[in-house]
Order: sequence, then C-alpha cells, then structure tokens
Amino acid sequence: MDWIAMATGFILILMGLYGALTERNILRIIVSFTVANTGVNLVLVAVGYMHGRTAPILDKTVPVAEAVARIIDPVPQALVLTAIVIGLGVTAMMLTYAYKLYEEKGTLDVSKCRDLKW
Amino acid sequence: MVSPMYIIAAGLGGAFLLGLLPNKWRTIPYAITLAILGIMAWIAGSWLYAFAVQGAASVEIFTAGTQPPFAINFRVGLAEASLALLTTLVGLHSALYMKDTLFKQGRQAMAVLLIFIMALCGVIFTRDVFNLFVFMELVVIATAGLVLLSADRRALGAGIKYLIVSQLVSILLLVGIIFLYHATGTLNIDDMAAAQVNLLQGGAMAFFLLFVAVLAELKPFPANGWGLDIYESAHPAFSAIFSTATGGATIYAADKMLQIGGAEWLPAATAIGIVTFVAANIFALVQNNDRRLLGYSSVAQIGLLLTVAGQRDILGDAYYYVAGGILLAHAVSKAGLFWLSGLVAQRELTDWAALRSQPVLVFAFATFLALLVGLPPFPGFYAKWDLAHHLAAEGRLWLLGLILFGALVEAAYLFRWFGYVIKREARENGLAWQSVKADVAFSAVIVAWLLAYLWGHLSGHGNLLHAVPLLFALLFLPLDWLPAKLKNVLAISGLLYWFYLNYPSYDPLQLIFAAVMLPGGALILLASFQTQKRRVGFYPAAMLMFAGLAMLIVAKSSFDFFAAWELLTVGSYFLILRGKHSEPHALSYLVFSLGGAFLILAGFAIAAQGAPDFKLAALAQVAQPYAPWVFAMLAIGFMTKTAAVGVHIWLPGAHAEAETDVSPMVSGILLKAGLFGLFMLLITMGKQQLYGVELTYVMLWIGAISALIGNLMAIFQEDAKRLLAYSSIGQMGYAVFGLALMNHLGWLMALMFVINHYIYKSMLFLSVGGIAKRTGTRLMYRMGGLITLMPLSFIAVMIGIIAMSGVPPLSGFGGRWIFYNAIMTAEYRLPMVIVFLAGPIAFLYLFRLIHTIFLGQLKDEMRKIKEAPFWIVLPQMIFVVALMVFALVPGLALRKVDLYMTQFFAGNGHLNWEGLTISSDFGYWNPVAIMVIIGVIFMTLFLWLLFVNRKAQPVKQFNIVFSGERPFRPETTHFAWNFFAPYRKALGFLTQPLVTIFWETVSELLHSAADILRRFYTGNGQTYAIHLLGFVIIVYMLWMGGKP
Amino acid sequence: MMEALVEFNWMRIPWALLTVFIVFNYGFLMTALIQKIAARVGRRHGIPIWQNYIDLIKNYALRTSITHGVMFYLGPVFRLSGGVGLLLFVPTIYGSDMFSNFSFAGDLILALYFVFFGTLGMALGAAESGHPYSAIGITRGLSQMTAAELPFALAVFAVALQYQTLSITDIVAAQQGGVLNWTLFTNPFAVAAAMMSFLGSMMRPPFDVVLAPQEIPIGPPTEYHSSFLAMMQTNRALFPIAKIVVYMNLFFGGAASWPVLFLKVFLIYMVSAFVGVVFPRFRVEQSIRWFLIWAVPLGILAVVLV
Amino acid sequence: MIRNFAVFLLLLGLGAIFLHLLDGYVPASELNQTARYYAEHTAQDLGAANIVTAIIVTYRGLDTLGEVTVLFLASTIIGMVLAQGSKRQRALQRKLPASGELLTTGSRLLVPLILLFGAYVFVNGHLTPGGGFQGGAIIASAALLVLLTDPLKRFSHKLIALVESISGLVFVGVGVLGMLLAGGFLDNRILPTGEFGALFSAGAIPLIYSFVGLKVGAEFTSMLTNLAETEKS
Repeated sequence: MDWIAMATGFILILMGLYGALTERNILRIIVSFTVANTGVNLVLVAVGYMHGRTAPILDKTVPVAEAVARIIDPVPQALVLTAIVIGLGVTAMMLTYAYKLYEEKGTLDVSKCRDLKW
Repeated sequence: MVSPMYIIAAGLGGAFLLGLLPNKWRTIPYAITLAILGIMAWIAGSWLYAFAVQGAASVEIFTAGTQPPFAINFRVGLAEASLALLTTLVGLHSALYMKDTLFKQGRQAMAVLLIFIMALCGVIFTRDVFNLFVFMELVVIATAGLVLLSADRRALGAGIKYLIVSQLVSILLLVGIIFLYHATGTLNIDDMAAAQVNLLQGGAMAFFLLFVAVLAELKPFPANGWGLDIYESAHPAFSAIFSTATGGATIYAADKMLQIGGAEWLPAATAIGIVTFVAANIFALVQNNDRRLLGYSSVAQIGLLLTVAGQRDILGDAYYYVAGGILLAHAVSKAGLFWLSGLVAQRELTDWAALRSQPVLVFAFATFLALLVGLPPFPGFYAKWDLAHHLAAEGRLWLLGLILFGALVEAAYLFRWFGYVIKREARENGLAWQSVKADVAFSAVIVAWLLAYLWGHLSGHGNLLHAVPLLFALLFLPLDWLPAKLKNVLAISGLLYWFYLNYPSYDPLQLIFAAVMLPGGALILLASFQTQKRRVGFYPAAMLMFAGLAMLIVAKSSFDFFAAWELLTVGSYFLILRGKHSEPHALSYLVFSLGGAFLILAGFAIAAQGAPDFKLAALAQVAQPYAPWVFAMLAIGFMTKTAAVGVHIWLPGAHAEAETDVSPMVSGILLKAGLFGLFMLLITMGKQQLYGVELTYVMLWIGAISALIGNLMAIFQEDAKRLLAYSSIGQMGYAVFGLALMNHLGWLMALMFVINHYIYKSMLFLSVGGIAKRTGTRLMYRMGGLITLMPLSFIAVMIGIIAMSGVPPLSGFGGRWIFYNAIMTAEYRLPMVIVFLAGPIAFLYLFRLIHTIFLGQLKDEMRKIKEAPFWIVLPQMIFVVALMVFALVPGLALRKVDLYMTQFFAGNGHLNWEGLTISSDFGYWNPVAIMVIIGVIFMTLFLWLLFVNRKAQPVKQFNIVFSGERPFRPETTHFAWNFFAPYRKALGFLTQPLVTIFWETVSELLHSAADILRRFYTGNGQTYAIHLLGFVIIVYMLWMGGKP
Repeated sequence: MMEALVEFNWMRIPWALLTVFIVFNYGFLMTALIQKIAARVGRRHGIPIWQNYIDLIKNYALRTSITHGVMFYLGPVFRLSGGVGLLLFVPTIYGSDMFSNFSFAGDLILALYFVFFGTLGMALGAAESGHPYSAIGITRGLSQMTAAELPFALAVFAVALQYQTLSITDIVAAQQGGVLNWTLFTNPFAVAAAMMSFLGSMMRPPFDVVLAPQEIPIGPPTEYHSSFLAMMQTNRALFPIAKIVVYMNLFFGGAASWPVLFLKVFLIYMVSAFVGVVFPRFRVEQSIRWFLIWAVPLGILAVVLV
Repeated sequence: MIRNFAVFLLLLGLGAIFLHLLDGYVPASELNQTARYYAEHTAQDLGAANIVTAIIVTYRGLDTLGEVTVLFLASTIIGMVLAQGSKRQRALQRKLPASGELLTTGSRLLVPLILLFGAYVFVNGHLTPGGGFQGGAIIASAALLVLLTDPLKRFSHKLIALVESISGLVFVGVGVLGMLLAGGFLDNRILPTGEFGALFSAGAIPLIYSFVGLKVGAEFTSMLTNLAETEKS
C-alpha cells in the first residue's frame, strides 16, 4: 500500500512536465513546474517511509533507547526540505523572468523570444 | 595552510557583507568583491603550491565534526586545487573586466558573482552527491541572474531557456539521488563507488538518472541549444567564466559520477562526448556570429573532455596530464577569446579585423587559437600526443580517428577566422578599446605561455620551449619593432650559425637537406633586404618555419619529429598568409597540412603501441599487422606536404599568392620537408605490403601521375607564379617517383632533385617576383619583350629553364641521367610511360614562361621599367653560379651521400667517381667533358657568326617581315594568350580539375550538412527541453539495449 | 682535373673535324637528292644535287644582315652547335677509334637529351625575333615533339633493357655478326615505335605543321636571313644525319665503314621521305593523338616484352 | 500538434523509467547505516530532540548553508532585476478602495498571532517538528496577509536587507566558529548541548535555526514586496 504515495508523486511529475512542455504561457509553465517539483518532493518523502513507524522526533512517546526500532528514515525528510527551498528559489527566478519578459516583449508567450537560434 | 573551507566561508561572508552596505555605494563593495576573490584565489593557489611543489597528499575536510558518510566532506587534491585556482582567477579577472557593468548594476550583482564563484568551488570540492546538487542549483540560479547583466536584450530569452532546462535536469537529478540513497544507504560519493551501485537492485537505474542529469549540465550534442544561446547573448566576461569555470567544474562533477558508475559507464560517456565534439565542431563551420562560434567551440571542447574522461581506464596516471592539458588549454583560450570579443564592437567574424589596429591583440588572438587547436608548444599538443598514443595502444582507432577529424574541422574554422582578422578590411570604429579589458585579455596570453612551459616541463618528451631554434624564432616577437634590415641580418646570421654549429653532427643525407634548408634559407632571405618598412610579423613566422625545419632534420624520436613538423606547418601558414590575396589559399594549405600532420600523429601512435618514447629508428621493428597501415598513414601525411596528386590543390594558390620572397622560401625549401619525411620513412620501413599490394608501387604511380598532372596543368596557366607552382607539383612528383623506385640510384635522383629543384625554383620564383614587382602584373600575356629592359632576370630565367628541362650542359641533365640508370634496375616498368611523357612536357611551360615574359613584343606601358631591385637579382646571380658549379662538379654534393646510401641497398647500383667521368653499372657521364665540348663548338660558331655579321644592324621592334603590311599594335603581334591551344585540344581532358571538385564537394557537403542540421536549434525554450528529454530517453534505450 | 687533360688524346679533334666535314658534304648532297626524288614523285623536275651549296654561298655572300637582339643572334649558334654536338657525341663508325668522336663524354642518354639543346636554342632565338608566326611555329614544334619523343624514349628504354647497357658502342657491338641480330629483328616492336617517332621528328609532310610553308611561312626561322639562315641550313643538312646515325647505331647494327653508313643513312632517310610524299599534313592535335594511339602502345609493348 | 504528441511519447518513456524504478523499489525493513547512525547518535552527541533538524542544521549543515544562499541569491537577483527595470520611486497617487471589512479586522487580529506562531516554530526547531524555514515561511505569510489587505503598503527594504545580511553573517560566523572551536565547519558543539529536551539545548542548533528563520522570513518578505511593487499603480 505504501507505494501509492510514490506512484502519485511520479504521476504528478509526469503531469507537471506535460504541462510545462506543451503550454505556451510562461506563467502556466511555472505552475506546471511547481506541480512537478511537488511530485518530486512527494517521491523524496515516500522513499523514506517505513511501514508501521513514526516521525523521527525523540520525545516522551519515542524515548532515545528505542529510537532505532521506532522512527522512519530522517535523511529524506532533511533532503526534501532543501529541495523545496531550492524549488522555491528557481520558481522565484522564473517569475522574475516572466515579469521581465512581459515588460520587454509585452507578451507572456515563451515561443515569442526565438531570436537566438541556429 | 588555510583550510579550503574558508573559500566557501569567505564567498558567503563577502556576499552577506555586501548586503549590509547601502545601495548607493559602488567603489567599496567593488573593492570588497575583488579582495574576497583575491583571498579565494590565494587559498586555492597555496593549496596547489602544496600539492604540486611539495607533493602533499590530497586532504579530506570534514564538516560538522563527524565522519563522512554521516556528514558532508570536501576533498582537495591536485586536480581540485588547480580547478579551484582556475575558477577563482577567471572570476577575479572577469570581475576586473566587468568593472563598468558591476558599477552600473550595484552591489547586488557583485554579491551574485561572489556566490557564483563560491558555488563553483563547492561543486569542485564536495564529495557528497546531494551537496553537489545544492551547489549545482546555486550555479544555475546565479547564472540565470548574471545572464541578465548583458547589454544584449536577447539574453532574457537565453535565461528563460536555461531555467526551463535546468528545472527538468533538477527533477531527474533529485529522483536519481534519492533512489541511489535508497539503494546504497549513503550519500557520499566514495561510499557509493565502493558499494558497486550497479549490482544493487534499482541502483543502476537510479545512477542512470543521476548520470544523465549531470551529463545534461555538460550541454551534450542534441540538448545544448540553451547553452549556445547563453554564450551568444551573455556578457563576454560572464561567458568567459561560464565556459571555463562552469565547464571545468561540471566536467569534474561528471568525472566524480563516473567514479561511482565504474567502468561500465565509460563507453556511454565516451560515446556522448565524441558525438558532441564532432557535431559541435561541424556546426561551428557555418557560424558567423563570433560568440556563438565560441559557444560551439566550448561545447565541443567539453565533449572532448568527456571523451577523455570516458577513457580514464586506459589513460591510467596520464589521465590528469591529458585531461588537465586539454581543459586548461580550453579554459585559458576561451576566457581570452571572450575577453577579446568584448573589445570588438560588432559581432560578425569579419569585424574582428579591427584587431589589426593593435598588433598586440593580433598576437594574443593567434596565441589563443594555437592554444585551442593544440599546436606546439602549447599544452593541447602534448595532451593530444599522449591521448593518441594511449588510444592507439588500446586499438581504439575509430575513436582516435573521430577525435582527429573533429580537431581538424575545429582548426579549419578557427584559422578561417584568423584569416578574416588578418585579411578583411577593418571598420574604422571597429575596436571598443579599453585598457583594463585589454590588460585582462593579455594576462590570459601570459598564462597561456606559462602553461606551455609547464606542460612542456611535465611532459616526458622534453620541453619544446627548451629547443634553441624555437626560442630563437620567438625572440623575434619582442624584436618586431626593429627595422626590417636589421632583423634580416640577425635572421641570416642565426641560420648560418646554427648550420655551422650542427655541421659535424649531420650525416651526409641530413647534410644535403640541412644545406638546402638553412644556408639555402639564408640565401633567399637576402631578397628580404629590399623592403623598407618594419615588416611586422614576417620574421617571427619565417624563423618559426626555419626552426621547425632545423629541428625536423635532427629529430631522433617521433615526438620531436612531429613537433618540428607542426612548427614548420604553423610558421609557413603565417608566412603564406602575408600575401595580398592569399587568405583562402593559406587556409586550404593549413587544413591539408594539419590533415596530413594528424595522419602522421595517428601513424606514430599506432607504431608506438604504447611505448612512451618511440625512436624513429624503431619504425623498422613495427609489428606486422600494423606496419603497412603505419607506412600508409605516414606516407600520405608526408605526401600532403610534397603536394602529390590528390592532395595538391593547396599548392598553386599558396605559392602563387605568397609575397615575392616568401614564394621561393615556401616552394624551394618547404616542399623538401615532405621529401625528408619520405626518406626517413623509406629508410626505416622499406617495402610494405597491404592486402597484397606493394605500397611503394602505389607510391610509384602517385609520383608518376603527379609528375604528369603537375606539368600538364602548368602548361595552361596564364599567371607566371601559378605556372611555377604547378611545375613544383610536377618536380615533386618526379622526386617521389625516384624515392619509390626503392633502389640506390632512385634515391640519389631524388636527392639530385632536392638540390636542383631548390636552386632553379627559388631562382625562377625570385625573378618572376622581381618582374611582377616592376610590371605590376603576374599575367604573362600582358608582359613581353622584357629581355632588353631586364637582362639579368632574363639570364637567371634562361639558365633556370635550361637546367630544369634537363638539357645536357647543366645539372638538370645529371638528374635525368641518374633517373635513367635508376629505372634500368627497377622491377616495375609501366609507370615509366607516364614519367617519359611528363619529361618533355616540362619544355612546354618553360618555353611559355620565357617567351611570353622576355621575348616577343614589348608593350607600350612597359617601355620605361627598370631592372628588378638589386636585392632580388643578387640571390638569382648566386644561384646561377651555384647551378654552374653544381653542373660542372656534381660530385661535390653527391659523392659523400652516394657512399652513405650504399648501406641501404647492399652496395649494388652505386656510382663510382674516379676522375672526371661518373660511371654506373650501365652508362657513363663526364660533365666536364660535355661542358668543354659544347663550349668550344658554341664559341667557334658564335665567333664565326660575329665575324660574318660584324655589320649586322639592330632594328626596331616592328621591323619584321609581316607580308607587306605594318603590324598594328604590340598586343596584337605578341603571341602569348592561350599559348598551347592545340595541346589543350589534344590532352586538355587530363587537366579536368577532378581533385579540386572532389575536395570542394567534401567541404560543401560538410557545410550544407551543418547548415541543415543546425536548424535543429529552433530557438524555442520548450523545444530545447524536449530535446533534453529525448536525449535522456535515447540514452536510456541505448543503455537498456546494451545491458546483457 | 689536370691529369684528365694530360691523358686526353689530342688526335681526336682533327678526326672529329674530319667526321663533321664528311657528314657535312654527304648531308648536303643527300638532302638535295631526297628533295629531287620527292619532286620527281610529284612529276616535277626537282632541284639540282648541288643546290644546297649554291644557297650556302649565296647566303654567306649577302652583305646586309639585321639582328633583333642577343638571343636572336644566338639562335642559329645554338641550333648548329646542337647538330654538330649530337653528331660528335655519338660514335659514327663502329670499331674505328678515329671516328668514335667524343662519345667518351656521355652515353645514349646524353644523345637522347642533347637533341633538345638545338630545339631549345632555336626556340629562344626565333621567339626573340618578335614575329608571331615564329612563336606559333615553335609552340607547334614543341607540342608535337613531346608526343613524338615518348615512343622514342620507350624504344630506347626497351633497347637499353635488352642489352643491359646505355653506352652506344656496346649496343652496336651487341648487334654485330649478321643482319639477324640487329635490334630490328631481336626487338621489332621497339624499332617500329622508334621509326614512327622518327617520322615525327624529321619535319616531313605528315608532321611538318611546324614549318607549314603555306600557312606560317617556314614557321620559326621566318625572320632569319643571310648568314643566320646559312647556319640554319647547314644544320638542316647536318642534324637529320646525326639523328639517323643514332637510330642506325641503336636499331640497324651501326656502320663498320663509311660506305655502309652512307647507304644505311640514305635508306633510313628514305623511310621518312617515302611516307612524306604520300600523306597530307596533320594538325598538331591530330599528330599528338596519332602518336599516343599508334606509336605509344607499340613502345609499351616493347618495354614490357623485352 | 506533433509537438504535443512528441511530448506525450517522451513522457511515456519517462514513465517507463519511473515504472522501472517503482517496481525495483523494495521498502527498507529497517534503517540503513546512515539513518541508524543518526538515530543512535543525535540525542547524546548533539542533544537535539528533532533528528531531522539535527541533520539539517549540523550533519548536513552545508546543505542548509547552500539553501540559505539560494534564497539570498534569489531575493538579491529579484531586487537587482526588478529595481533595474521600472523606476519605483513614483508615489502611489491613486487611492485603492479599502479592502473588505472582514479582511482588515481579520488581518489586524491575525498578523501578530501569526508572527508569534512563526517565532515559536523556529525557536523550538530542535524540539518540535518544524524549524527555521517553516517559521520563516509563516512570518512571510503574515507579510503576505498585510500585503493582501493593503496592496500599496511599502515595507522598508533597508530593514529587510539588514536583517537578511546580519543573520547570514551570523550563520557563517557560527560555522567558522565551529571550525575554530569544535570539530569542524558548522559543528554545533561550540555551545553546551545542555540537558536533553530543554529550550536552551543542542548547542548552537537553536541559535542557527532561529537566525535562519529570521533570514528566510526577511527574504520571503523582500521577494513578495519586490514582486508586489511591480504592480503598475
């Protein structure tokens, strides 16, 4: 049953990529990429999941002694946090470019800036 | 030693510090940025010093006080330290370069630049996969930010494409990393490598994603449209960092990935790398935007580095030497070229002609091109040499072939560009000169020459920059401001002294070649006294050629031979390029010569079979399956230099369009380098069989056909210098024929040709050059009747053509006599037919030369021209005397070498020289007797005629029996145009330019293929992302197919 | 150098002059005779036998002569010294030391290449005259000569291979003893090729486009007159004989005595005359094609089969 | 049309790759070596209750430093690019209609609470779930709420930049201190790890994480304000 999370993550990535590669409007591309990033983050977290275990917080319910048997893998959790932040950074950059594109070319259509080719 | 972690800390601290400063400040933030970049460079430099000089082992730096697999660790070794130094130095210089842009943008741009450099150092140092991902993302965002600094509005589009593609890459990377973590349980690169990732379930696929994502950052062939757009539109200083530092860091990251993947992934990396290298170079053929061309070139070089990384298993400990050589050569040249592009106002390749207003920049440009193409003495040369040898030792010949083909294409479009710089007319405000930018660019030149010295020092073959002739040639660069006459004296004395110095060490064969090349060169240089100006650039090029020749003769190992070969090629290219219309011809000369040189490189590499220092003499012991191939490659390589038929089309243009005193040098001396190569080859390898065909027999036919074709084509030329050029092809065909006879007299004949051809061809080129200088034209039908006005030139040409046609009294006959004796014992007779036909044909174009120029009717506009300048006539007269002496006493030169040659053919067929008669096994020849008899008969008849016609009355020009009417004008009565019309009807079909058409279609094919395929980059960001996805899927399917 | 001068047998010079004198007179008479035969074939009476002597005396007697420059002056000198040189470098009478002339100086190849000495000199001289017709004549002469020389060179090569020597005296020595071991019979293809090339070089009608008396009045020597023309006419008599002597030595067993030489030279000369009267004149490209199609295969055959 | 079909095909290929990954994936029955090490050593080495925070701040501190730099970079570039573009000094002349009643009073009530909650989250990062980034995001949401209610509100960029830079410098400073005093760069044992579970425990983790929280909050706010100011008033 625990593969559902990962499967949905993969499906989200595919949907996000499809949107990003077929949409013309840059804002839609950015949103699609965000969806894809969410999918990736979901996969990241799903990899760390172990059946029947709890969050890696050592408090009264999970004393230090039984930590090894009770908690799930904390490393993907740490990685996903960094991945989210980096996803945000890149999305912010894309938004800036979207703004500049509109200011420069008066359109949000990505296929309009094709003057650098061949 | 300061811990490398401070590089990261300094970068970040500086960036945050800049955040604190008020917006208005400019100079202080700029000073801080430079200071921090300086500190980072100093740290990296000190570590490099520790590793390189003190030989310290690579050091591990832990973070968070815990062992690596559980925390991120850095490793700094020799490679990392040098890459970090490269990154920080390029960053510092670019910051200096971008002073005005940074001031306009303010402190934020400086902070972004600092973080960019810091992130690159992070990518180099980190040993943790996820940390590598974080630093790579930092590089992505910093790049997206810095791209917008560019003044070019199109940078925006480039930035969007870059971000779209990098989003895709980061998705693949993340999925790859997490599954790899799941499979191996660790994020540390070294542990992953130890965990043998392919065996664990799911690990191979995860590694595939990671590997493909990192490769995508390297701009592989199908998916590199976005990279090219950034190069084209970004600020040149940023492009410099992007191509050198980002390229270097990412290739090092890919190298770390390969350590994880292990040997199974090397072929994949090699395949992707070589496809990128060749495709990018071919595409660059049709570019005319300078920065986009540099983009293609960077992508190609990174592809080459990936190929080298893919060969790390067979390169062993030479891996860092080769990869380092190519990477540093690419980095320094690209940085320099991008910085130069900032100085040029317009973006077309031809606009770079504006560089000519500053000769220093031209020198910088030449240095960067030589560095990039890998010409001696730069690191690329040593690296390519070792790479070729390791590939050949492993038998990966198709890879070696592809690399050499790509390098040849690259040399073609780069030196075509150099031709534009030297030859195209420059716009007046073409150069946006700023001293800061120029100094930064020039710093790259200094680093380039330092690298050349360093790589020479490290190479096992001896440092090229220690070779005295090369140093002597380079000495002329700083001396270029001296007046031409002084430099000429220095050059001549240098040549003579070097000949005198090495005289005792030459064996008779080398002595003849050395005599032709060094004192012979000095003799021709006499003609260079006649220029008044400083002649900037002539003497370094000429002396480079002579240095190459001097080193070629005494080369013992294959490396020295090949280095000398490339030196003389480069020197002669720069020499030929000086001619007024010589640009396309010099380019075709260089491409053919480099093609030949690369064949020679491949030949030596296969012959060496992995031996580190391969002696030329060892060519004789090459193992059987390779020997014929080595022979074939080396022979073709040498024959491109002697312009055998098939590879001869560069010669007419190159020799005809060169300057007056350059043509004899190139034609009389340079062609002999090819002959010397063939001599060396035949002495060592002798007869070889390839698929049952005797290779020397094929050479025999090639020599015969080029003799025929060369002479035939010479007949129909209207331009005097082209006529002489084609005749050189014919004469060289004779010499190759003589060599291919493989008997004592055949070789002696070839040597006779070396001497004869040098003397009369230099003489004829000098006289024609003198005439062209006086009459202002080289077209023969526009001259005529110059015998009265230019008697000395006439005498030189007459003696020259008598010698060349082989008529008895003069030395040409000696060559023919030895030729006849040689073919008596030759085992093949059919090629003789063609050579016999080629012999008399020489008469035709010789007569045409002397008739149309000197005899016949004098034109009106040429009535008042004077004799050729003194300094051009003097060498000709010396040559006349030399011809006479050589005709009278051929033994002077040939006796010693005749004895020397006996050792090659077991003593049979040698001449005996007692008394005045020279006799062979078949015939005899007494030059003195012939000269005396003919002289006596001639003088008696001449005196008799003088006595009878003592009252002969000289008449005016038109006083000829013209059946009663008066000749209208000199033009109508001087029979010169289309001189051999009937001959063209009879044998004209032989002179169809088939070879020219063949080579033109080849280049046309390449250009049109490039032009069609480059449409592949439509410019749409999403299309580029689709290309990347396609690339991933294709590599996946190939990999899946490949897996057992 | 000096010891070579001492042992040089000075008597050779007068003997050589004697050879030249004999051949000179024989040439004058024989060429006139051949002219007469050709005329008689055309049902004309033809010139008297001593016509050449009359022309010679007339030309030398002319008082006025003009010169177009140094090379023009040297043209005939080159021409005649070429003819005389060729004669002297080849041993005329086999076996007699008197008449082996200066053949010690060089062998067959010297003779083969010395033929061009005269042609080259003539070409330079005629070109200096500035007359377009002479230039056209020279181009035709040189073009035709290249094709004509090829079969001869192949024949010579075949003969040299057959007798394994390049010295003419040895070749003649090898052909002594009976007609059957002349090269004509031992190597017929070579002789056939050589005789075809002989036609090309004798300036007789099928291949006389060089002089082309009607079209470009006598081609190269158009501008020459008086003593220059005289010198050229002496060469026109001397040079064919010298060439035929080479052919005779190589292919027809040489001549042991003067009468044998006179007979053989006449017969060989008759071959070209015989062909000349029958065939019309070839254009230059036709003659080149003729040589390459007919004569050269024979030469190749000779070389390959020897 | 062909493009969409091509994309579809390629994504099918990618889907195949993911499928290959998916069915090759076997959930781990028990912790692998890295996770086990963290589970056993976090408590007594670093004294942090929240293992994820321990990994983020100390064990993989460099990543976090990288992240923070990413944010700093993003906000700097946005500042640079947008400032470079339009000149924003023109006064906001037109008056927007006042936003709805519910929104103004709601925001006036909620903003301080959100700020407090945000501060709580990043101060207790090492004890309870959450940490610097989550807290910073919450603070930024407060700023977003303010902007929603009053789009023409202008925050002082100087203050934001100041907070951002100081917290960045502190982070780097602590890192360097870790190298000088304790085991290595970013080692948190420069301060006493205190007794387990208390507020002031786990060495420098709370210090680092709170500054990270401040920095992230400041950067998000600066991004929001920069993007907001691009509104053509």
